Amino acid sequence: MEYIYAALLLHNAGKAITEEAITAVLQAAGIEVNEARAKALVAALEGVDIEEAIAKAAFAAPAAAAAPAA
Amino acid sequence: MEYIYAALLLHNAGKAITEEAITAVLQAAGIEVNEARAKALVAALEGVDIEEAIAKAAFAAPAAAAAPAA
Amino acid sequence: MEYIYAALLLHNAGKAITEEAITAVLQAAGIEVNEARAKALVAALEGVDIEEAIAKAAFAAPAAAAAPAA
Amino acid sequence: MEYIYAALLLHNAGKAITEEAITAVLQAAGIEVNEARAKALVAALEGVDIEEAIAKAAFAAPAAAAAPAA
Amino acid sequence: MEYIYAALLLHNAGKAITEEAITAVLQAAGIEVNEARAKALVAALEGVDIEEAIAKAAFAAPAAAAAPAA
Amino acid sequence: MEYIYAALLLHNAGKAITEEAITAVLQAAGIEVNEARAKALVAALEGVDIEEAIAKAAFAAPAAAAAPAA
Amino acid sequence: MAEERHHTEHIPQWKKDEIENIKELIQSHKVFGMVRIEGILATKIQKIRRDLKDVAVLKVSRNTLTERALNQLGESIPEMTRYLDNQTALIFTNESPFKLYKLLEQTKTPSPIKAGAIAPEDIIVQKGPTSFPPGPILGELQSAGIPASIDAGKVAVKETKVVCKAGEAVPQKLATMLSKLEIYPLIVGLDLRAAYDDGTIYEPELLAVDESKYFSDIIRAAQNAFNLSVNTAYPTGATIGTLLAKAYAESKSLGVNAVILEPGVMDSLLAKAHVQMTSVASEAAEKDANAVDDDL
Repeated sequence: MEYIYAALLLHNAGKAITEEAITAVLQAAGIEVNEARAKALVAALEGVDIEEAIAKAAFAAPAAAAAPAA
Repeated sequence: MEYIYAALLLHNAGKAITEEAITAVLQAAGIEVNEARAKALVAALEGVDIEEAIAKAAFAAPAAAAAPAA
Repeated sequence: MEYIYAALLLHNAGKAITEEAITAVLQAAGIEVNEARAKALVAALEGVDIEEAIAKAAFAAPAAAAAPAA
Repeated sequence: MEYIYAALLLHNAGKAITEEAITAVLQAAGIEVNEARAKALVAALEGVDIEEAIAKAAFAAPAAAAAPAA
Repeated sequence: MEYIYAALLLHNAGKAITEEAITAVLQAAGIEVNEARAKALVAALEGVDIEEAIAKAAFAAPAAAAAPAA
Repeated sequence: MEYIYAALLLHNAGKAITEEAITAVLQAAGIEVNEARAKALVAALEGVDIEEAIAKAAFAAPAAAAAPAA
Repeated sequence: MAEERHHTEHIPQWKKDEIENIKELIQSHKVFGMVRIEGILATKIQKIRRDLKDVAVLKVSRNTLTERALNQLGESIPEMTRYLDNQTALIFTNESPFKLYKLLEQTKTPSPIKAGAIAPEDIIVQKGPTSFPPGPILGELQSAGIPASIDAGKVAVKETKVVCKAGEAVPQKLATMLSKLEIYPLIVGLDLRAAYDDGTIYEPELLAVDESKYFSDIIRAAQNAFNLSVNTAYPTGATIGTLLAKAYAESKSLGVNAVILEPGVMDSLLAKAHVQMTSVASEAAEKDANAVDDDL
């Protein structure tokens, strides 16, 4: 999930999610970057509505808690 | 949420969540770091089982309590 | 609600909820303390499992109504 | 959560939520105050309509319970 | 409805719900007691599990709390 | 809940909800009265439209009925 | 070296130019790929070429020339010759190999399957009406194994059925009928067999990025962040509202459950008492209607 966290970090800060930016963030965290994964992430996110996913997460959180009780 | 994402990134990579590490990650993302926020995050996470805090749905307590009635 | 907030503040910090403690907290917030309310609060909480009382939905009725639809 | 309770207490009392006020309330409860956390809270509350946030609390519970039924 | 509240009061206090007890409570409130009604209520409640009836209602209360937020 | 029952009993009977009236009703039910709570009750009800609060509960009633069916 | 020079002297100038052109295209782009174009109509290739013109260059060349060009380049470029197929085109881009793959996937369109071709997946005919009026087609469908009948004056498929299993050859009759029903079981377009990017060769298994998985990963990551922030009471712009609501809800719950006689919870307490009373009253009324007031 580090790659996803890096992408969300950039998204949150209003930065473009590029291979270079992802690489820089992960390296700063002391993580060895796999180039192919970074490339794949950037390509995949082009077709993903991050805001929509985040909005879904906000709704889903409470549901997740209710579920085990059910 | 950038600070939280930075913390999760570090946690995921098995790195210690220190003020320095958080600062490094955020700066690599081109984010200007607010020292108090970084410090506060480290303080808030002290002694916290992050895996548990992640898994526990936030603020669904009432819902969870109501659910058994279902 | 300020008396209840004060009680939960103390509870969260692992402090005993006494009339004196409640009074101190409220006064620090610049609130004039009504002795009867403070006393009543402490009396009401006597023997109450606060964690449980917090978790138990007090106002999730619609949830109960929605649940049967599940 | 004690920082949050302190903020709500101050809000309820019609007081400004400042670092000093939060510190005073927490200290009155015998809590050692982390300056960074107080600062971070004040920063996070900037521009937030507390009344509105509280009003959502009532809604949140039922929504959470209703979700799994969907 | 006063009769029922009187019965609930007695139940809460762990007292038997008798015609005399109901009468005493209502009279203390300055209410003129209808003997037949008190008798009928006591008889009717003999077959009612008050705890259960209360528990059923417990989940409904929250709706009232949620409503003002609407 | 006995204090609330007593208050509603008085309200229903069209009587004023005073500390003395509450005390009288509770004592008639054999309940030992906590003076502070009686005072707090009266204070808390100041400015509260009991009819309105009850009317909101009426909405909740169907929920109560639905719950056991789940 | 001498031998090679000797060898190249035998090939005509246009071939030399073509080889140079390929080498130049490879060197002037970050990424190049091998694309299978077998069985794709020239018109379709032309259309794809036009559609991609802003992001990629498609070049159809002879395999022998491509092979020669690749072998003359350094790094691990010659290894790309492994992906030459019967009919292979080269594609050049400055986008990432993943983006290239996605672009090429998007050029794919459903096409009819020919008789004798192997079904890549189960071919299913869905139950429902067709556009055909009753006629000989009914019998043709039936003999092709498609359960057809007349319904409301039209030929209709009676039930959903797998008419050809994955891996089996499609019989002639069935292929004809599938075409008539406008069922196109094949997805045809440029197949990226491999992409070369900065010393690394990417194969389709790696390039096929599941966007829905990323979407759900993002939801999970956002959820984790949200939970962590709220559960540790570390306020952020996105969670401060929730934290306030949580604190308020907890306070209200405590107030109601512990019957704290505070103004903020009186409405709930009164409502709760009233509902309890109503509940007890209705049970009492079931036993004896005279036990409660008329208005209950």
